[in-house]
Amino acid sequence: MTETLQPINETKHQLLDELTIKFAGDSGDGIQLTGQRFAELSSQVGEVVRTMPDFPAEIRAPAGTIGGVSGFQIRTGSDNVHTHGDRLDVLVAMNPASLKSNLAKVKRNGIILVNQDTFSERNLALADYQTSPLVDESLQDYRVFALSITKLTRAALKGSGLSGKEMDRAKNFFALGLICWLFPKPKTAVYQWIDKKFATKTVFAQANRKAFDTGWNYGETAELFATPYEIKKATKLKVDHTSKNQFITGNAAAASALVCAARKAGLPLFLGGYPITPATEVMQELLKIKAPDVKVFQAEDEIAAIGSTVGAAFAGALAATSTSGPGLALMGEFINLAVIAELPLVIINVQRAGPSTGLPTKTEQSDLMQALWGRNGESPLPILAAKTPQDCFNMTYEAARLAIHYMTPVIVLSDLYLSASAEAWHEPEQQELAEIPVHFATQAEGFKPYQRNDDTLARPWAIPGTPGLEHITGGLEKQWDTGGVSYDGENHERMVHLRAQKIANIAKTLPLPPVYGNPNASVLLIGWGSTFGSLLEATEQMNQQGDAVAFIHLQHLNPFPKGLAESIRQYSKVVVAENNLGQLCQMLRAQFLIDAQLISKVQGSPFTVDEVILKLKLMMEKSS
Amino acid sequence: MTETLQPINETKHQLLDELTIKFAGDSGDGIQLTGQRFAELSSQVGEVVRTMPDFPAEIRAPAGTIGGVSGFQIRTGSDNVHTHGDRLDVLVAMNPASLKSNLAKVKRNGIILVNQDTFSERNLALADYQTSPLVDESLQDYRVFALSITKLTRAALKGSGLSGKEMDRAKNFFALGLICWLFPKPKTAVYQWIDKKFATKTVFAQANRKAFDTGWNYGETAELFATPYEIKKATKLKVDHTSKNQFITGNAAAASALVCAARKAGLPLFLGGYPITPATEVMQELLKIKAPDVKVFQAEDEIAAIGSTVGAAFAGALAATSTSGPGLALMGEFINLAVIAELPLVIINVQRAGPSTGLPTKTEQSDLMQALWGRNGESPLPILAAKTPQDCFNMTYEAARLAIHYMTPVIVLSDLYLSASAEAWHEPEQQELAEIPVHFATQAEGFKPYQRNDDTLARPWAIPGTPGLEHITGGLEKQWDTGGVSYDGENHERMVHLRAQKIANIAKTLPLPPVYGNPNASVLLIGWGSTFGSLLEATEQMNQQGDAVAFIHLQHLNPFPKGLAESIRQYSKVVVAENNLGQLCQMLRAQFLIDAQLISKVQGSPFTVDEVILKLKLMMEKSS
Amino acid sequence: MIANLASSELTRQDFLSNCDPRWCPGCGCFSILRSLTTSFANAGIPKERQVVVSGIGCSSRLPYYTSAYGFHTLHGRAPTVAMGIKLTNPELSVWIVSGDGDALAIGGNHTMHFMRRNSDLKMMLFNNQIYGLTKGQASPTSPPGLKTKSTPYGVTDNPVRPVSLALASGATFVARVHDKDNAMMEAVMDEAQQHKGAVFIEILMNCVTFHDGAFDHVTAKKERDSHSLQLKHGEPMIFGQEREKGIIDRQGQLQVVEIGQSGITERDLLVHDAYSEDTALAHRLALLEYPDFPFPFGIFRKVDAPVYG
Amino acid sequence: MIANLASSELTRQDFLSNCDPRWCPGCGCFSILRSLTTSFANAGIPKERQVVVSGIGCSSRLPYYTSAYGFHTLHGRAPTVAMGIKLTNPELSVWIVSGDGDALAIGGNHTMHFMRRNSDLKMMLFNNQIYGLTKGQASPTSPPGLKTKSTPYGVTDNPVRPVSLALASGATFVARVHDKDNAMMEAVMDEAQQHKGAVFIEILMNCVTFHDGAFDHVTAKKERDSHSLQLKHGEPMIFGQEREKGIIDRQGQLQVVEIGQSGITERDLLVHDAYSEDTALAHRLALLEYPDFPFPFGIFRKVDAPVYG
Ligand SMILES: Cc1ncc(C[n+]2csc(CCOP(=O)(O)OP(=O)(O)O)c2C)c(N)n1
Ligand SMILES: Cc1ncc(C[n+]2csc(CCOP(=O)(O)OP(=O)(O)O)c2C)c(N)n1
Ligand code: SF4
Ligand code: SF4
Ligand SMILES: [Mg+2]
Ligand SMILES: [Mg+2]
Repeated sequence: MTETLQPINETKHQLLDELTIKFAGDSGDGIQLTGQRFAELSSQVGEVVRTMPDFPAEIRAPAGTIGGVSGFQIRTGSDNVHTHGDRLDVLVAMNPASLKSNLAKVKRNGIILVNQDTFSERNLALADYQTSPLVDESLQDYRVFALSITKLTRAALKGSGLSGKEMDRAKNFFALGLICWLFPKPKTAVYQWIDKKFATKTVFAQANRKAFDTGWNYGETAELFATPYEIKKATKLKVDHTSKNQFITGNAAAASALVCAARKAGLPLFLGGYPITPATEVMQELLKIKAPDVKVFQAEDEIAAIGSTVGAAFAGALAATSTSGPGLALMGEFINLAVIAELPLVIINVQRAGPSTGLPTKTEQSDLMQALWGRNGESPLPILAAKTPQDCFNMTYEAARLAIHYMTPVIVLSDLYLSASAEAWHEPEQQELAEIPVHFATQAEGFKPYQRNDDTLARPWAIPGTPGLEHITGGLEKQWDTGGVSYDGENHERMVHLRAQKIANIAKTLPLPPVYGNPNASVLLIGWGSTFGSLLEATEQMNQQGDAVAFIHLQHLNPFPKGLAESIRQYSKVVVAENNLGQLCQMLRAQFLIDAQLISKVQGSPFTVDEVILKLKLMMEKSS
Repeated sequence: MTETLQPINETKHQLLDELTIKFAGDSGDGIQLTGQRFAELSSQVGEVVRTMPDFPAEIRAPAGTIGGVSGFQIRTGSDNVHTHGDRLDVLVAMNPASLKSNLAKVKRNGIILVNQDTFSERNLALADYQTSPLVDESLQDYRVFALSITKLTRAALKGSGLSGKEMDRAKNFFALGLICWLFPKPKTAVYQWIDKKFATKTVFAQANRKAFDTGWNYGETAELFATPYEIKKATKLKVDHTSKNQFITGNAAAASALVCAARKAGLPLFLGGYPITPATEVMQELLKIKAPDVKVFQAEDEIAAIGSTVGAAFAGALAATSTSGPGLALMGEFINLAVIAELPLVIINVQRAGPSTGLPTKTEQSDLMQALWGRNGESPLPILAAKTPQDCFNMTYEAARLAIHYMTPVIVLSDLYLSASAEAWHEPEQQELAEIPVHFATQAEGFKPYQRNDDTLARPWAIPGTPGLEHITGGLEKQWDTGGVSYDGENHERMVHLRAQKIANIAKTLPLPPVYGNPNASVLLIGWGSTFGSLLEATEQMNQQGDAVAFIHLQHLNPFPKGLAESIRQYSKVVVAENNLGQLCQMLRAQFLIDAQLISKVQGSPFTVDEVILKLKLMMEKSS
Repeated sequence: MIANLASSELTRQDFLSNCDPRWCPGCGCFSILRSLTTSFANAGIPKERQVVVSGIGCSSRLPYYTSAYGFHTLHGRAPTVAMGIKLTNPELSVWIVSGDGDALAIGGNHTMHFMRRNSDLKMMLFNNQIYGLTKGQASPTSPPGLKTKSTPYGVTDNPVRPVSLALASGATFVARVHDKDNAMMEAVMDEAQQHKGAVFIEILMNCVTFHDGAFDHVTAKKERDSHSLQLKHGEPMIFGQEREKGIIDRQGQLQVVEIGQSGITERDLLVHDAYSEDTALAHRLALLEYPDFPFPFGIFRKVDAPVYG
Repeated sequence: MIANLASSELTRQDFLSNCDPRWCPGCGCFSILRSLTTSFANAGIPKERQVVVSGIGCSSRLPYYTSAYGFHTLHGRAPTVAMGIKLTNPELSVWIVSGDGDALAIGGNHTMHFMRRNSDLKMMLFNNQIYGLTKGQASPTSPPGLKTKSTPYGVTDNPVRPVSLALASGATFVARVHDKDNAMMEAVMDEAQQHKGAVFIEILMNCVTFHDGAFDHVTAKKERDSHSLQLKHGEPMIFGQEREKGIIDRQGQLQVVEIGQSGITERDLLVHDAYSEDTALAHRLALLEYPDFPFPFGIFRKVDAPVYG
């Protein structure tokens, strides 16, 4: 496929720094497919791309209603693209409801393409429009192009042998064609993809090609737009033109990391899970794999899910579970068992808005303290947080490595935003990955289940099936080297400190996070998790605008990397931005006694770049 | 009974400031009964008394072994008695194992009374003694009195018609008699109690009276001790001589508070529970009550326990549950439901040593952070901690009041130490108790389930059965005044802040904790929970020894009382003492940016006074 | 069936809230909501004394669409909350709405225990054999072989039989109905309204989106008579388009027979006894499945027994 | 019975750890430990492939006293951990040790689901009808009327019948034994060692401290023959001091008869069929209780079926 991906005749194109476009329509309109395809094409020609789908609410709403709108947003451009974009340059609205629900995001003077054939009275009513926005003045701040997409597509497909309904299903290809003309993408790549996708149904393949061409030609001939727009390509990023390049969501990346880590470590992978939004796809991605070294167990609940995971760890698997906040709450007791039994576990928590059931389809970063403290007794464990969809791979992989290296459960925090947004990526080759050495104990002579590695303080991993190492583990306090039950008070204190020390020691192996923006600024912005893109862009913009700001983004939340306090203390003002009421902020204050201030947003959606800039400026003014 | 409790002829007695005595023996030896009786007698004559039982490990060990030892420690004296004592003045050891396991606690030169008849070879072997401590030199640092208690008792009861085994059961009364002579207590009170206790078995009553007298007379005539010791009485404390005066453990006090609060509020009481050490007695105390307004439900697990509690709160009961750390871990998801549904709940968490199953029969203070953070999302609730057994009453009562006043779940932290230790107390009369006004909503007109009280921010309590107020509640985010489900991001943020504000506002209604010791000291010691007694005594001793120390003890851990930061900032050095790795210390640092330092002990047992003094002095030296 | 004449003027509409149901168009939940509110109107219990407690799932959204008191609790935990409500105020009529995942996966234990205690609670289990709300994973009732998002190669577990479980647990009112037959649903719900003790009603419910047509072979109008058996206390077990077939007990084995063939008459047929203390027959009926047997609907068991609390 | 001759030299002692059991003197757990280790020796499976997973309770201390691999997990959760162990390494023989509170109160759901899946795990439920470790509260199997610390006025719940639950859940090997009969325990455990699929063995166990003598009426040597029934596959159901009584099925009802009276001969008696696919008979046997019937012990059901995982 690669050779065909040459940019086409560019001479008469206008150059755009970046583009944020959203396809929107009814759930049945093929919006996700169209959007994903456009994203992949953009990536293949060398642009940096981030995407974000917008699913209808969990329970299906009737067709044509606002509740039933499906959307797919793409931001594409050069190296400074780090989010899926706050405002839209272009909205493609396939019906009135999708126009209504997305209009507020369109930039002033932005382009709105609508399929006017769907603006029937019934559809307008379903979308709660009193009058058609195409005839009243509500859209006067935008560049609106009302096209008869349905009719044009039907006309083009006349004689194809398809029914009217079937023809209508091709109309998203018309839209894709038009957009691919406007923001030029290689036609042949689209053809090849259509042919592959509809290989068994050639009539559809033909029809979709035809609809695509019709859209493209319409762009060329209808003269709605003066010329196509060329988008700036990545300069620093290396773009992978092979077929391994794929768009990956945070959840798929986490699943992939588990498989890679298990194979690198030479262990079977075990995931015990229970469906919960927005974590379910981690389990589902693994369920698709039919391989003897990947076992996935859909348990009867979260307690059984993590219970089986603990059992699998004892038996020698790379053992993992994935859940979201309410599930993590149920898992606390078992995570604690893994803490005291010192078993390696990877717990992927994809956060959503709480408390309680809260807003299960909205994003939030409010499980950090639960991850740190949500268990009885002193129960330390490492916590990592992913910052981008592909970082879900890195952090999950790192979690697996730490878990095994230190014989400890590790929590990886992702969130709904990362779970669903996607970026181009390819799975690393085994040899590119960090080593995960596994040393199962085998020597019966002198074996003690709790005798520790001097360096890591890890205890040996002695798995059932190994002759001579038979031993009992469990939740009662352990004698410090034999691992037998001990009710001795001093031994308990020793163990409490030992467990704490084992985790604290990890700090010295962790790299300090890079400083973005202006390292000599007096203001330091700190973030963690999925806010990375917005915070980075805000930092860059502020520095461009002359407001010196430094920015660091933490991936290791417990323990913090050694030396972090010193780095932070170089700045006279420290501001922590998070989608909660200040959980990381509290941790930094408690550990470093730094008067860190908070920028908070708890609206179920990530920060926009503008919000960050606004709030940061306000704070900087206040203090100066 | 009261009129008989006059101190007897005191002229020739030596005066003691205080006495710490422990009765110890095999589980079957009636130790608990004897100890409790001595404590009650001490209290009735006007001494301040604290007691602590020592049960054998959970599963019964064979008779005669160390594992099977039962003990009961009593400290009695004047106003400065705040703990059950760190070291023993007197040990009464009814068998070798009980001597062995308690010897380390006896003061140099302390009195050891042993029943030498039990020092058979078999019993010595069971207690892991190679040679008898009565003949070797291992007890040379103590004043040892080896008596033939079994034989003397049998001799006295000859002809009583009792079997040998039955006679042996009276030997603890011999010990009690001897001790009641040595530390004089009114005989008649003992007689009356014996007669009442064995009312249906007069032979036993007679035998026990006889054994008691024999012990008493033995003291008088055997001239082991020169004279009896008189113990200093309370001066500040008012001693209640009525029969309402009883010894109460923390768990019984908590149970009593629930009943009192419910009755004061005019509500039925509901407790949903599940047995778990050391919280089970809270439920069991309530189960004994057979009254239509007290409903106790032993559920199938902790999740069902708290689920039923949430249901009961919805239906209009004073709803409570009691558990320990692992149970609290299981309850997090449901507590969160009560947070978002804004229902009043009292959650009594009797802490034990963790993590995981840990040391289920040892005390610890390591669930504070779990109480604060152990739930997904931003989930604020008030946390109180009891400092003495009877303070378990106060804090539980206060929790009920706050829960109803603010429509919120409240967590009360107690611990194993408080659960089992006891002090003299009487249940307050209804009129002495703080009001708990309940205003169920009844007005259908304009009713909105989430419309708030301006002052408390509490929502109305509208219970099923009330016509016209039908509404649905649940775990999804609520529209801020209708209480309907709302997916709106800004409403969510508003609600997250509102819930936080509601709890934070409580701070302004809370009194500042009193300052003990020297308020002008530069060092401030801070504690919470069951360490109160040791910390207070350490403070007093240090000040007496010329080391100026101030001390405050927090009962309100979330929110902290308003003005606490300012009070604390007056001291140049702040030291927090807790039985964990510094959970309160972290909270104070995070909230107040104060460089609070930690004195920690995590050995399953409370601080001794000496330990506190030693560690505090070390810290003071370091910093000066 | 009307217990309280004073409030009998309430209509079905009175029991509906003004909240628009957000189920997929065509979802079986609509029909169940209809029957439940009808039965509420029939029962004549005032609105403020009906409480509908649910877990989490598509089905568990139901309380929002009624105008009674309601509590949308946690996944799997509705029986526990219902328990606390009922024990606090025994005057209330407390319904539990739950799904097959909610009541049998995460909530299996609570379901079992409320029935064991014969608590005075009424559970309706909306069985669509799938996790609807989380978009189509296998549930404990998903049939072997079913391909779902979590079983891309087909279900391999043995499904739970909800009615068997209810019987083994000790529920005193056990029934099965389906969303395509409002009359039957209402008749059973009406009887349940009056029952004191643990009620368990399995309601087969079609999920149009993730497992459409799962029950058509026994619920569709044209199959219903020949593929299912309507249990009626005291009546012989007859089924078939022409009521030409029946069930007999031959040496401890249940068998399908043609009436009139081999000398079989109606009098040879098993007579349904829902009121029997002995659950043996009910247990055997609960094991009958199409195509070997007609699939039984109706009330399997209804007995009086001391109620918890 | 010996599967692996190579390691058949292991004795019972080899399967005991050097940790002294900390049960009350006279506790039924001792006898069960004895039989289990005997059966381990009989099975000839090497020590390193036996894994004993327990919950929390007196009974759940058992793993410490064996010399196999063991995991003393959380209250009620042993089946979940066992599941992860077995799925990770199917070569292991995984036993679950649990109590009546552990397996049926807090752990009821996991117990049910591992059996439903026919997971290749072997659960021994030590049923002493009480919470031992927490010092004597009522459990889901405590008999009505029993006064315990948590039921000072007597139990009012209906007890769970463990064998009925196991059958309803789909366990493929279901048995009941008691701590007073080591030979029977060992015979059943030996068969369980060889079974592939979900094994459920209810073991009546005497708690001397909190509920002493609970089972004497059916387990004591002198009562045993006349008050209990030993189920043996393929054999008629005979019991009595003189083997003079038996069980017959009279029109779907089980009845006790005297052999030789009213013309009843051994041939009229019900013959036990543990291998039947149909669980109807097993279900009925599980309902039999003393004094109306002899209390059945032995293997109720043992069938082959596809195993989970
Ligand atoms: C603790 C917890 N775990 C998981 C979920 C996610 N979840 C919500 S509903 C559901 C299952 C729904 O299936 P079912 O109970 O059959 O109801 P249906 O939607 O089919 O009516 C799950 C797994 C949750 N809300 N809470
Ligand atoms: C989460 C949790 N809840 C409660 C407990 C306390 N607990 C320990 S064992 C037990 C019940 C024991 O009864 P059973 O399972 O019958 O075992 P037995 O001791 O009788 O053998 C309870 C309630 C616990 N350890 N963990
Ligand atoms: S997903 Fe299924 S169960 Fe849920 S609303 Fe849609 S049709 Fe109904
Ligand atoms: S309490 Fe009962 S079950 Fe526990 S060890 Fe003692 S006798 Fe055995
Ligand atoms: Mg379902
Ligand atoms: Mg038990």
